[in-house]
Amino acid sequence: MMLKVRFFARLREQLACEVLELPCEPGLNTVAALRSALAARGPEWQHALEDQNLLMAVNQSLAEPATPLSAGDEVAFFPPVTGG
Amino acid sequence: MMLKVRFFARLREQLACEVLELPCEPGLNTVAALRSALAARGPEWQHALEDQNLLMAVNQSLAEPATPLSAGDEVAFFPPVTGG
Amino acid sequence: MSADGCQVQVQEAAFNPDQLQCLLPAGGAVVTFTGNVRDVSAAGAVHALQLEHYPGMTERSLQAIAAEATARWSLRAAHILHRVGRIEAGEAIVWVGVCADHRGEAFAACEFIMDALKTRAPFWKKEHGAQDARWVEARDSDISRAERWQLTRTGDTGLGPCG
Amino acid sequence: MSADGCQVQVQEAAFNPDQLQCLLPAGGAVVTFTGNVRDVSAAGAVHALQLEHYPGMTERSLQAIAAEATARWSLRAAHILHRVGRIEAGEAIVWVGVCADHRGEAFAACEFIMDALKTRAPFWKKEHGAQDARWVEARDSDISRAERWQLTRTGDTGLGPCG
Repeated sequence: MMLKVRFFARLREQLACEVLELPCEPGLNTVAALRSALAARGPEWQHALEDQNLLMAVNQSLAEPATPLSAGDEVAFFPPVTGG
Repeated sequence: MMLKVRFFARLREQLACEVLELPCEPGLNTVAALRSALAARGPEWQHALEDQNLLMAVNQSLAEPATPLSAGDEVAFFPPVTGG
Repeated sequence: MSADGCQVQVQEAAFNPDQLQCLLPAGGAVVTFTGNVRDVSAAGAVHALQLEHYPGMTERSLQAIAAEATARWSLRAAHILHRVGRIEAGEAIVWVGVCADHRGEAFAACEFIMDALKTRAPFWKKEHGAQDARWVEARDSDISRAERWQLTRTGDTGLGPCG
Repeated sequence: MSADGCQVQVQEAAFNPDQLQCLLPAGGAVVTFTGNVRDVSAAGAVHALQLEHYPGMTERSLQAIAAEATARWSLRAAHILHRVGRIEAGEAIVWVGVCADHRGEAFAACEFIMDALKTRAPFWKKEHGAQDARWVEARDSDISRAERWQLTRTGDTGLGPCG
């Protein structure tokens, strides 16, 4: 089983990436762990993902760093929202 | 010169009076003085005008007991408003 | 704002709230309030209301309230429409529309106008039920709501740019 | 309230705020908010916005916000309509309509919905000016407004009767 990871708005542009599919390895058991693994993909990823204002969602609900992940989850990272 | 005195809503019905014209005598120099003079017209007037919740207006602006009166003024007494 | 940003209207005719917002400028934030006649009250069933008012003072009072709102907040427009006479249950009795650059100002000004209108504008409702008619009593909650804005009922303050 | 009292809609098509209020029940108090695209921002002239969103989460998020409003206040209806895609300056981008028996609840719920939407619903604005395009920065004032309701951005609370 895989994790699906989505990026939006400015973050999507910075990473030049909209969707990733990752194998759900044993260590990727929280949103924070996934974020660290993504940041290790290279300097651009590290820079973009260290922004403390980024929001996170798991299965389309807002999440926290400690939110647990399971195989098949859809995880998203995005900047603070600006609708309305 | 005269004072014009108007009554509205429940108060108008209680007094069976919509508009009065009164000579502007020297003593009628405040809203409170006018109110006392009106209350002296009879028991129904006394009863209706002793309601502490009544509002008062002079020349179509809300007024207080001490608001001064001059000849030609339009004075109104009415219950708390219930529009909207 | 321009002086014609404040508009007040008192009328007997029924109105459709959907036809009013288009009269406001299209600023960043528009907040509207519509009050409809409910078919029940604390006193029982309501078939219609009879709205008495104080012609002349009514318009002055609404104009002063709209002007005070534009003096307190940065508004592009503030419109107030209020019916008088007989109003059937389900019909709209009052409409307030406020336009501002920012939503906080639009919400505050619209709510302020309603709270001020409820305590300062010379309207009186008589409810017509199945059998009888009765004057509606003023509500303490309306007075306490108005006091949040430090409104006093005698406080016809200096007029703002629309006054 | 019935489950269909909460309605949310996300669409690309332009809409006319004047055609939306009639879809609400005619309760005692109706408060609406319309947000229009302003032609200037802190960053300069704005010709249009491009609204990106997170399909699926957007609808869930708006539904959760409407449901939370109906759980906090006694509402007859809460409708939210939000556009995505390209929106020209002067056009409406969001509309919220709330119906309640009493005006205090209608005002509070409508403002709550907007404050929650501004901090929790996954929309992102890109401004198109004469020469360039830039992402709109989130505003601290939106966060502090949301905090008045003790909203946390991770606080997708239990769903109310519409959830």
